[in-house]
Amino acid sequence: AGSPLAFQSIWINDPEFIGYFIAIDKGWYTEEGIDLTYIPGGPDVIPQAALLTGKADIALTSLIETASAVSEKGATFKIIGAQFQKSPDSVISLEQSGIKTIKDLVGKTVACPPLSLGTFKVLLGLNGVTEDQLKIVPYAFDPTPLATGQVDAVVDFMTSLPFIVEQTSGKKASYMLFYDFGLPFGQDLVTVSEETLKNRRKDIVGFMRASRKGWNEEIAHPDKYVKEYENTWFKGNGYTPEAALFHGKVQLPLMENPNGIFAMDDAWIDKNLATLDKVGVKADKSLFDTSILAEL
Amino acid sequence: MKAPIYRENARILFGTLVALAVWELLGAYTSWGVAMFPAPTRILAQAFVDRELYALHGLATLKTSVFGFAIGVSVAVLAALVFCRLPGVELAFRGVNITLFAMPAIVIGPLLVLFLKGDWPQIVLAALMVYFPAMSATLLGLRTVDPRIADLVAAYGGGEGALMRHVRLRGALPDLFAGFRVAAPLAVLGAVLGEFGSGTRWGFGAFLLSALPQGNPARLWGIGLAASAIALAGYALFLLPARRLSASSSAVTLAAVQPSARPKGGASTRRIVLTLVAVALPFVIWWLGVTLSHVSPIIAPGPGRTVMFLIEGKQAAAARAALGHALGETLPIAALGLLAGLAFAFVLAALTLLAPALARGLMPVALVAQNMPLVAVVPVVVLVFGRGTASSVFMAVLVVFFPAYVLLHQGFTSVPRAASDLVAAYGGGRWKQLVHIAVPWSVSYLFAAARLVAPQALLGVMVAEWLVTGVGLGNLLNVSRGGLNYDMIWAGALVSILISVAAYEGVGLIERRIAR
Amino acid sequence: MNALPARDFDLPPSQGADRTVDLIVDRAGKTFETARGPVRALEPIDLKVPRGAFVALIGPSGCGKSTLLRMVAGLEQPDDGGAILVRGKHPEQFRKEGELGIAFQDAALLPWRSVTENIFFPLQILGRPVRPEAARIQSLVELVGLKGYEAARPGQLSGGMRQRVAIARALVTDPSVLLLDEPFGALDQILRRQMNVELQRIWAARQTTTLLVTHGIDEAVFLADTVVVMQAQPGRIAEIIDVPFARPRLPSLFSAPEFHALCDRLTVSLHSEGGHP
Amino acid sequence: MNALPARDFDLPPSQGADRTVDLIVDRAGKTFETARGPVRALEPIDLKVPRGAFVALIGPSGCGKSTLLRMVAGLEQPDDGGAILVRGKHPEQFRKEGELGIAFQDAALLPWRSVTENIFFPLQILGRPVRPEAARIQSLVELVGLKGYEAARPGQLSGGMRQRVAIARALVTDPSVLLLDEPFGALDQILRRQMNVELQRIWAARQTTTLLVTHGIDEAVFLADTVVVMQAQPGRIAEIIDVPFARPRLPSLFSAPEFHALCDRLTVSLHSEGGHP
Ligand SMILES: Nc1ncnc2c1ncn2[C@@H]1O[C@H](COP(=O)(O)OP(=O)(O)OP(=O)(O)O)[C@@H](O)[C@H]1O
Ligand SMILES: Nc1ncnc2c1ncn2[C@@H]1O[C@H](COP(=O)(O)OP(=O)(O)OP(=O)(O)O)[C@@H](O)[C@H]1O
Ligand SMILES: O=C([O-])O
Ligand SMILES: [Mg+2]
Ligand SMILES: [Mg+2]
Repeated sequence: AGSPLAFQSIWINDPEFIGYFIAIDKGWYTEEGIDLTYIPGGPDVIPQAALLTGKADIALTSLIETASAVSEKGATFKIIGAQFQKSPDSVISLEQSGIKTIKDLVGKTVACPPLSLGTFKVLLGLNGVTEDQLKIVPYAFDPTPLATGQVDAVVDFMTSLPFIVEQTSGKKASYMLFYDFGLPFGQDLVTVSEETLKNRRKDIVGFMRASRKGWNEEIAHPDKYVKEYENTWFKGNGYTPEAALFHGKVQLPLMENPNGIFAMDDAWIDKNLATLDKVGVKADKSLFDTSILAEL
Repeated sequence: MKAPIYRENARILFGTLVALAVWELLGAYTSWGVAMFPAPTRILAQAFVDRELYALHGLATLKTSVFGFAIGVSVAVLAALVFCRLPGVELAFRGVNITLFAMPAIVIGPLLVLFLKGDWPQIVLAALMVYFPAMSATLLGLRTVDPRIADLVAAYGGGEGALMRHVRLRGALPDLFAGFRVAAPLAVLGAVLGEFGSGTRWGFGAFLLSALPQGNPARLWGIGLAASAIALAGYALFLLPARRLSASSSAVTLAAVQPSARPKGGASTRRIVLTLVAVALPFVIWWLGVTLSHVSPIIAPGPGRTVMFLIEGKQAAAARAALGHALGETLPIAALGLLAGLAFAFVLAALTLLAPALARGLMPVALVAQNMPLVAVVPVVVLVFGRGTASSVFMAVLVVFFPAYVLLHQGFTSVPRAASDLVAAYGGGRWKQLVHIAVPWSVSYLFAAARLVAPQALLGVMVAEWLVTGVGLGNLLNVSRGGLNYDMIWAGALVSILISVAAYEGVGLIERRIAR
Repeated sequence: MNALPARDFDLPPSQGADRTVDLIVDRAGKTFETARGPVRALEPIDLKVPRGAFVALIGPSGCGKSTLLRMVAGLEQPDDGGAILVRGKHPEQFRKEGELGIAFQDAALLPWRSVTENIFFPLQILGRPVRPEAARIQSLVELVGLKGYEAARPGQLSGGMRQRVAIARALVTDPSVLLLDEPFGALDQILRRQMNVELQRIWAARQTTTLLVTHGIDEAVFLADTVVVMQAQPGRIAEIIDVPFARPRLPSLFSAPEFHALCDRLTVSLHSEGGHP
Repeated sequence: MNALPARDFDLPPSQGADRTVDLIVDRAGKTFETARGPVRALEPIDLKVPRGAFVALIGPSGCGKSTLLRMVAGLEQPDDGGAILVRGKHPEQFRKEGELGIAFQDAALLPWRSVTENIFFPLQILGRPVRPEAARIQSLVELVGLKGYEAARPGQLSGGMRQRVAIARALVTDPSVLLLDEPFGALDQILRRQMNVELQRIWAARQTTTLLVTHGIDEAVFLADTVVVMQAQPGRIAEIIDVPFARPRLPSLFSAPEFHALCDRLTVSLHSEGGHP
């Protein structure tokens, strides 16, 4: 057996993490000398916390939370790769509502997860909309309010919701990426503690190499693995096969980078730092460590 | 005598069928019905399609609930035995007890996930939800002893040991089963909540989480109803022995002195010392836990750091303001929810006396509502109550009424025959039985119920704030968690626990006043 | 003195004929279902009690006296085929009229209520105002010798005091049908005699139809127009005996030879058959 | 017949001198604290009962008979300055030895236990094995006439039957000190006489020191060596009267003229002072 490495994911098993599943099934982590434990995420799972307690060695995290943990709480996290170049965070609405820009949200009701509220408000501000110009209500994973018109828009990943709304209500849905409306940042950032980075460099490099290989395999054969995993990795996760296929395909453009999956080039890092600045989180380049990517 | 029961059952059956038919029509032919309130046939059809998944998830939830229940209830019964024998220990542990129960799931869930592996986070969550109600009911039962019997045991030189062995244990059985009836659905609720949060792959909670974004209300309702069914089965399992026991456990004649559940108050200095211990103990355990587990203080600050967070430094004022503001929104609603929930529980318990058929008809509905995973009912709650105070109160009522109902009902069923005969002989109907006998007889149960659900009300409102209204303490804790602001989470938990303790003690104070 | 067979007759012929029948017990038996099988507490019995009659029930322990009383109060249903009518009504209906007074074998006081509150409890059940009756309630308290204990709780009373509260409670509604189940069992003889005399006075004043269960043969003879002697296993009426003494009966009757003779006659009847095993 | 002043004497001189004193009541009074202020249930009283004596307590309702019995059982503490010793021990200690038998005024059965189980309950409290006593327990069931009801629950018994269970329970430990608080109050006269005779037999067989509270003057005279007459308000001992009749006493004694004379003498004593208000 290889050296044990615990990987804390950020959500339950769905196509968002298919690259890792492929790498596990193909034995690519083992080939790198790693005995990988994959830990799914969920609403109660705070990946950064798993790093802090040592439950996980490596985790997928979100930018703002990780950065503020570093600057405000003194955590020693390093972001060593970005699964999503562009975060799937979006404002999603029915096409029939005619919402095409953030400005169009004025006078509307928007359901936003409390966790994204701060970021969403910054997004509004950047687009010249003030909080009192619209009504914000909590959103809890459920597309029904949007489909039934209880709300005009929701803040969520665009990886499955637009498809599902269309499937269930027959109404076309469209989305606006935060990334495209003044708040560019990545998502599912591969994060480790400084200590792990120092002590387990070889395993981390191996992890990244195998994971990239997994994602490349997915990109080379879209649909293939989503279908294959319907009854293994995805079993019981509630997705319809069609929704899973949609998800698998729609996310890839947000991930791809000429320098390979997980790449973090300087321009991208600057954009992320600028976003952090806009939401009021102090951070600098040292939050990111590109040396692992360089070794792949 | 037999015919009316047949007729009553027929009426219940008829009522159920009518309700189902109305549901079917609404679910199939209204637009919001189709979207949020699917018809029973559609739910069944979806469940049939999903049958394999139901088996997988259902078994996981069943296993988790059963383990959680078994652990929670075992600890509860043991603790109740100890507390009954040593009332001082109960007083000293009161802070810990209430803390365990009042700890917001939003706080405890992520912690359990961090420290426990496999199914244990959800098992422990289920056990935690079970412990306090089961302990309270068992303790109530153990303490309630017919004074005549206590005299008899004393006269034969029997001490507390003999009284416990021969009288308290057997006498407590009906209340113990009442505790189990509260606990069984709570174990399922805890398991589902745990599965929902912990990232586990199996269990109705996980099924629900993954089904939520899929816009398939028939599946959501199916999952909710299936989880309710497990809870209902647990409830029913402990109803049957309880029925038989109650009949043989209440005294035939009325003792001149009402059996009381209140332990004799010891010396007041001792009480004061023990109360201080009660307050200090949770902090000591907190401190020890944090110190011994070497968790990063970012996630688990000790009591010192948390208190400092609220009183020292430049962010303290802001933190206090945020907390204060959130509490201002949460507390009035929690108080309202508590009163409304108790009132509802009382009405339902009263109906078991006033209109047993109606109560029996309502019971399954109430049980299903109580056990529907809250996340699953959110869309309908929003539809019916909007996103304001009404929703929060409703959610609080939902979590409050059931334990209160079971305890009250237990009190009502323990009325000695002689007392009800007296009312009947003067032509007094059910209403008079309720007002003049059942209620005064059950005062200790009423107060036990109020004490038990006071922390629950706060939790219910916090869940509503988290999922529905986006204000108040529930929202503050949720948002803080996202920002990894564990200082605020612990501070919020601390404050909400202190409030729960205050509510618990407040009810106790009123009880002592009334009993003089 | 007039012994009759146990079935089908009216009571009490001695007090003048064609009075309205207040209580009809018509082939009313009682079988309790228990885990050990059915227990026949009472064979089907017949009994007619005219308005204003005073009937005493005596019989060995377990012969069904309380069961009969409870059936008259509508607290137990007679077995199929039996019926009980009080003033032409079913007991459940009759008791609603507030014309019934009852004292159980067991005092059955509500422990959370004071003496006075226990006494006026039936008024509350009947939905009658309590305030206007304050003076009458106080006189009942005094009648049963509990002056000074108005505010005491049952737990602070002696056994006999509790029983006296139950007697006062049975009288508080000014009932026209009075059911008393060994109301004087816990009283000393002096008090018992006093209460006997008081009861006779109250009964005479309102001609209250009264059913009194008692173990005191002398008490039965002193108070009753008719003594119903019951036997056990199975519970049944063995004999019904008229008491011919003129009213009002004075305490001196207790030492009259004809009084003792009747008591002895009753003792014999009690002993006669199926007494104790 | 031998009336003595109420204080400072040994009982019963009639039964032979210098017997060990089993029970010493030494200036034991009882004041209950209530919301309405202190209630003096019993003045400080003195009483000495020799081993094997049978003492009957009679007196008006509320005079403190039950309170005295409860003090002897250690269920109430005498007021400061008073003390009670049973066989030289404090009641709390003595009762642990399992030499005490007690029947309360109220039967106080465990509702979930059968007749038999209620009867052997004291054995369990004392930690004694029940099995070996099965035959004796059954004979107690029969003694109190409850054969066939061994498995019945209290809720299925008549009032008198419940009281008989309590009597059997008081006897199950084969006590050497027996406290009985109106144990026959709910029994009919025949059964009562039977039980009187049985009680005498049991007492005689073991020379059980017995304290019997009763309202039956005849019962007291039939059974007791000494009758303690109490008075109420305040509760106190009014007179102590020896009963000179030879043992064993036969039921025929009930009709003996000297028996009636003594009963009348006691009735007078009861009436004499501070009886009922
Ligand atoms: N727990 C108590 N609190 C207050 N007063 C009490 C209490 N127990 C008894 N008393 C009072 O003490 C007095 C004596 O009561 P006790 O029960 O000893 O009478 P008793 O002689 O047994 O009467 P009875 O023949 O009616 O049973 C009564 O006046 C009663 O009110
Ligand atoms: N609820 C019950 N269930 C079963 N059996 C019962 C029930 N109530 C009474 N019995 C039985 O019915 C018989 C008559 O009981 P009841 O109480 O009427 O007797 P009683 O004449 O009042 O006796 P006592 O003088 O002892 O009070 C008894 O054998 C008793 O065991
Ligand atoms: O006991 C019941 O909750 O019905
Ligand atoms: Mg009876
Ligand atoms: Mg007494």
